[in-house]
Amino acid sequence: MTWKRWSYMDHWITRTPQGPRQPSFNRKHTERYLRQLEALEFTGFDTFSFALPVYAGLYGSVGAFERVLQDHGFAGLTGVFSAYPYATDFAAPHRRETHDRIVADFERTAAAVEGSAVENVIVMPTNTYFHVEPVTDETIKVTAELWNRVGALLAQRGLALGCHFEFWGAIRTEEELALFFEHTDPDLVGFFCDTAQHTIAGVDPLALFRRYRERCRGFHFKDTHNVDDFEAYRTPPDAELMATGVPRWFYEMGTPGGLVDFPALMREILDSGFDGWLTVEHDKADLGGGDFAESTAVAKWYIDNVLASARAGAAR
Amino acid sequence: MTAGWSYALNQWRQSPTSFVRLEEHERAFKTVSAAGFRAVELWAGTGRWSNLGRPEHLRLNYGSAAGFLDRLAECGIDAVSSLTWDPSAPAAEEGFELRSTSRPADHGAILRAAETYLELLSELGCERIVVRATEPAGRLGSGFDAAAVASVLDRLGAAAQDHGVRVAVDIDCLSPSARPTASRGCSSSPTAPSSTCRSAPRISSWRASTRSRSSATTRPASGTSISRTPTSRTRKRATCFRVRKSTSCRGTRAVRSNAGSSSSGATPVSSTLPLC
Amino acid sequence: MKWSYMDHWRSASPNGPIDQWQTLDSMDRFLKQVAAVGYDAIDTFDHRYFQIMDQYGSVSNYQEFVQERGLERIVNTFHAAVYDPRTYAPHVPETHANILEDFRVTMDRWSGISLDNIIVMPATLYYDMEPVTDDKIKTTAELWNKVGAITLDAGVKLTCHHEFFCGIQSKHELDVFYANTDPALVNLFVDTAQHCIATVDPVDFYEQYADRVTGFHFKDTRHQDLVGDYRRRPDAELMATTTPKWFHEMGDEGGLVDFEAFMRAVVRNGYEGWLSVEHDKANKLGGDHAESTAIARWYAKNVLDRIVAEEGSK
Amino acid sequence: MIEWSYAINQWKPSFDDFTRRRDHERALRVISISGFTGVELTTGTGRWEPLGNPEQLAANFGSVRGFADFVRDAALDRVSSWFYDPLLGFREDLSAPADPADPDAHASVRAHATWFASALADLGGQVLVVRPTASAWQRPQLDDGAIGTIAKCWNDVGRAIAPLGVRLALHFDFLSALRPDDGLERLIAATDTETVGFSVDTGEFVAAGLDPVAFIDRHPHRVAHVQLKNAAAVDDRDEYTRRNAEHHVRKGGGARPVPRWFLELGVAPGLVDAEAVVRALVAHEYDGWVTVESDLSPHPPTSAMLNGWYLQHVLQSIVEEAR
Repeated sequence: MTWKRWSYMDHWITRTPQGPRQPSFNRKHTERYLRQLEALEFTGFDTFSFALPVYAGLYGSVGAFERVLQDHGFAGLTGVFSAYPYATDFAAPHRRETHDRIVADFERTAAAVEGSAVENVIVMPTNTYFHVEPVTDETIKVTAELWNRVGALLAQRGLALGCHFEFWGAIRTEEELALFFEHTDPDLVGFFCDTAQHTIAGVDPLALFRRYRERCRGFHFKDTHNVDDFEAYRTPPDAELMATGVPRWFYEMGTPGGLVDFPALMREILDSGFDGWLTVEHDKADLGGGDFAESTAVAKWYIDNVLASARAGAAR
Repeated sequence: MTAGWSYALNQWRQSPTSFVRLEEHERAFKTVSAAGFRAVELWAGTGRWSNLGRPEHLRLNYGSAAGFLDRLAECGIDAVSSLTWDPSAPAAEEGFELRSTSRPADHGAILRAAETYLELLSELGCERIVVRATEPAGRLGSGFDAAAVASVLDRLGAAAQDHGVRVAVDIDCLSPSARPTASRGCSSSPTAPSSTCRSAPRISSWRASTRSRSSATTRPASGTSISRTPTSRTRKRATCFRVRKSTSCRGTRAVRSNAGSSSSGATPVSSTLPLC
Repeated sequence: MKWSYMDHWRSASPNGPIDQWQTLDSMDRFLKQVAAVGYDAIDTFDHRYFQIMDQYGSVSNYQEFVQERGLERIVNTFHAAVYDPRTYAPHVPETHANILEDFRVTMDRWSGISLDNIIVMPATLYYDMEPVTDDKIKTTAELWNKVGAITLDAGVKLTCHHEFFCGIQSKHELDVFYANTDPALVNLFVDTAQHCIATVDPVDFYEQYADRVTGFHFKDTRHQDLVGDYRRRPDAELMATTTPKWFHEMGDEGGLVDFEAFMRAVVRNGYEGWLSVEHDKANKLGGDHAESTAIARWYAKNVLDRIVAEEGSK
Repeated sequence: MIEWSYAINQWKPSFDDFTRRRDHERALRVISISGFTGVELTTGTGRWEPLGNPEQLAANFGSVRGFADFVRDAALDRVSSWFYDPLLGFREDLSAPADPADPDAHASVRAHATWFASALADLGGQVLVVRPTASAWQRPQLDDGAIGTIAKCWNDVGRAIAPLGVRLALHFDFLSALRPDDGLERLIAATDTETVGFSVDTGEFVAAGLDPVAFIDRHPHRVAHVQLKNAAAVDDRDEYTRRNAEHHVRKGGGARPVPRWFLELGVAPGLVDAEAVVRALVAHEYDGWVTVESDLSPHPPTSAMLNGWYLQHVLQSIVEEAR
């Protein structure tokens, strides 16, 4: 049995006479984008909460957009991602006074995807590190409190909350992760494992999956060539695009120099009985002359020709 | 008032993750300077990657407004000519409020939001804030209220003057407020397949300028001047280039030069043919 | 100090990247961009002769097309011959007749305009000349002395541009070559990046032969060849182990060439001629010819011109 | 049985592109994952054409078989075919361009065709796709004598390469000297039915104002190869006769200009009915390779993937229904 439930996280740039663009500016380019994913046999599609109104604008409603996805062989819209990178007076998970506003945001997001195939609501649980610093047990506990509330509201709507930890977020070390999961209800707050982000933060994603297997909701499969051993994570204004000396952190699976051991992770997943979606993500793949279409095709090639054989290892 | 030609930087922002690193800004400033422009126009934005468009992010990236001016000077740019701002565009830093210049109830929020930009502009020694008069017609529907729009623009003009800044009202091809009137050079007959400009790109003075010679100018009390020049017929496929005479050389918001560099461009291309 | 631009160019099109010779429109856009950022002229490759005849009718017509876009003229041409030990190799005497005839024909084709220099790579690819002996270099020198006489008759100086992957690239090979060439007939065209890659310091090398220098390619590199890529088969320029991109424009971070020191040397030696910028294969790794050309020109105007003024007033 | 391969030529817009091993590996993987099982090579000469001819393959992959392994490593079955353009001329052996309409060139054409065909056999390929003669602007009139000369050349080549297990397929394009005065039909009549086949390039046929489906129905037994490609325009102003038409018309777009002559399958404003072509092939029990192509694509990976989509979701079902 080779793994069939592969979803794709909605990052894409298409070329137009007006330069490289995100395809959602018109239907022609959106459907060319979906055709390319369908040609690669992705059957799940995750997007951003802020993209839902854009797709609704293009097709009339989120439901109508989901039907377009289904016309292209997708099970439907399978995941939604939300984040508050910078702290503002309106949204700062480590400040209790903003929790009501954030919970209201998630009520709107949950309503927007009602009736769709969305299983996971994936969140970056904190603002950027330097907006939370100093990171203390207290900031982690207040953050946990928020996500317990959001997890509860989502659970009532049959949605699972998954926390996805950027290397430049304010919960990143094994200790911080442990404290966070200790203070969150395993049934309401899941773990969403991004292979590159944890590797960059110096934490082994495979070990994390083993530890938090029961509450693991899904994965972002992407690779990296660098570990952040020079505190890029806490340097303003932004570590993901502006780190000194590292213009690009993320690469697709299977590139030379990749640090993540995907075959080993795949075996572990198959042994664990995990049955959710495995999501491929290519974030900022256009850097340095890169290309979303090519990276995505090459990653799916790696899945079908390398990870597929990794399965054999699992049958040992 | 320094007058002259500046270049709009918004064309470099082709996707949300592009044009963020400071070395990319530097290369754009130098390209603009090398091409003969001595000033740049900024544009309002939101989020940490709008680090040339959002005051607090600009200050964080360059230390301060003065630090940004030093950086520009090092790249051969003397001034920030203007900043474009759409009051109806939601911003994370403002809780993603949806505001409309046509709704008096939103005017307080609009003025508070403007204050953030006006403070930056005065620190930058920039004398012009280009304010989009309304949200796009598609979003506004029948809710356009000229009196309400004029009222908030007047209050913005007064607030701007306190910072040594003047408001220039920006009308673009999606605005509901552009009324089709006969205009020289552009075929205005409704049956014409598209609005075609037979003459060279028309220079119109939507934007207030110190001495708007060529157009009749009505000057409301506060420092805003809206010039009444015959407008080119704004049709869906506007093919007129409007070169803002006084402050910046910029194609219309919808038309930009091509990817990657400021000057490499595709051969004449019908806009319907995607590049793939 | 006037600057010319060596005409490497790509731009995006519905058919993918194209060069400026695709249509009159693409040539028009290219020339206007070069002129807009302040170059005074261009250099081109003389094998473009056939496209010039096809699209412009004559070399002088093409130069007029260039001048109409605000550029003074075509200053130099680069003679990019297809070297082959069997037919066209400066170190192989049996092929010299072929080479001399090629230059007679070329000088005739370009006689419609006045050129300062015809630039050549003075040797085959390194691996086609290996082992590189002093005798082979002397044979090569003899050839170029004769070519220099031919080009001088046409009023054009022959000048040698040493790619890091050609047969005459190390300091020893360069010294033997210039010791055996007639200074009246054979000149030096200093490419800052190529010498730097070949671990020959561009400033020292220029100072040593300043009186024989008739032009420069200002371009930068971020790598030196320390692994013998220069003799790599089948190719060193695009398929090297060290890097997929050897060349970068001056004025960018991470470059190895000290352009300020180089410019001081140019002024100290009283150089009067044209300075050229070249961006060979600037579009690798997401790079862009147009932007690199603007950045280099910015650097020349805002940094090097200041150096020239300072050094000149000493 | 139809096998599907993809033409590699779109990955090399300029002479200094697509030279490094990594570029080739990624292109082959994109072709494989998009649903194709073979790759078609094209002619090239010199050190910046590592896939251009047998000598360059050996120089870059140790041997021709070394390249066959490289193709299989990318999870493709093999090289399906090789497009050989005799008008190119080769630096490898310093040979001049050779036009089959010129009897003196026949020896060179035969030698080079055999050179390519034997390497192709080592690569597991089955079809040598060839450019039959020069372009129309180079040879404006092809009288029966010239057609006969061209036919003789390819009859010889067909016989020479047949023992290698390689079929010959003459490839008509919209700039070809065969376009005026029914040159293609006259060449079909003049060539040996057993050893000389034809490649139906659907995009080139439509651009030349010809109907590929009618051709397949008329000459089912002469179809040795298909290049499936969509066309965006028809050269209905005979711009193919213009001097240097390859440059000014195919690349430059001609007078209008046509921004891009060839598109991905099933993409507007395409003119080729690819479904009808495949139905015709199936009806005539075509047994061989269909090579999908998208010359001068602005974005090769996307073209391969969109064509892959069309193969998987439109054309495959037509082929399977017939079984």
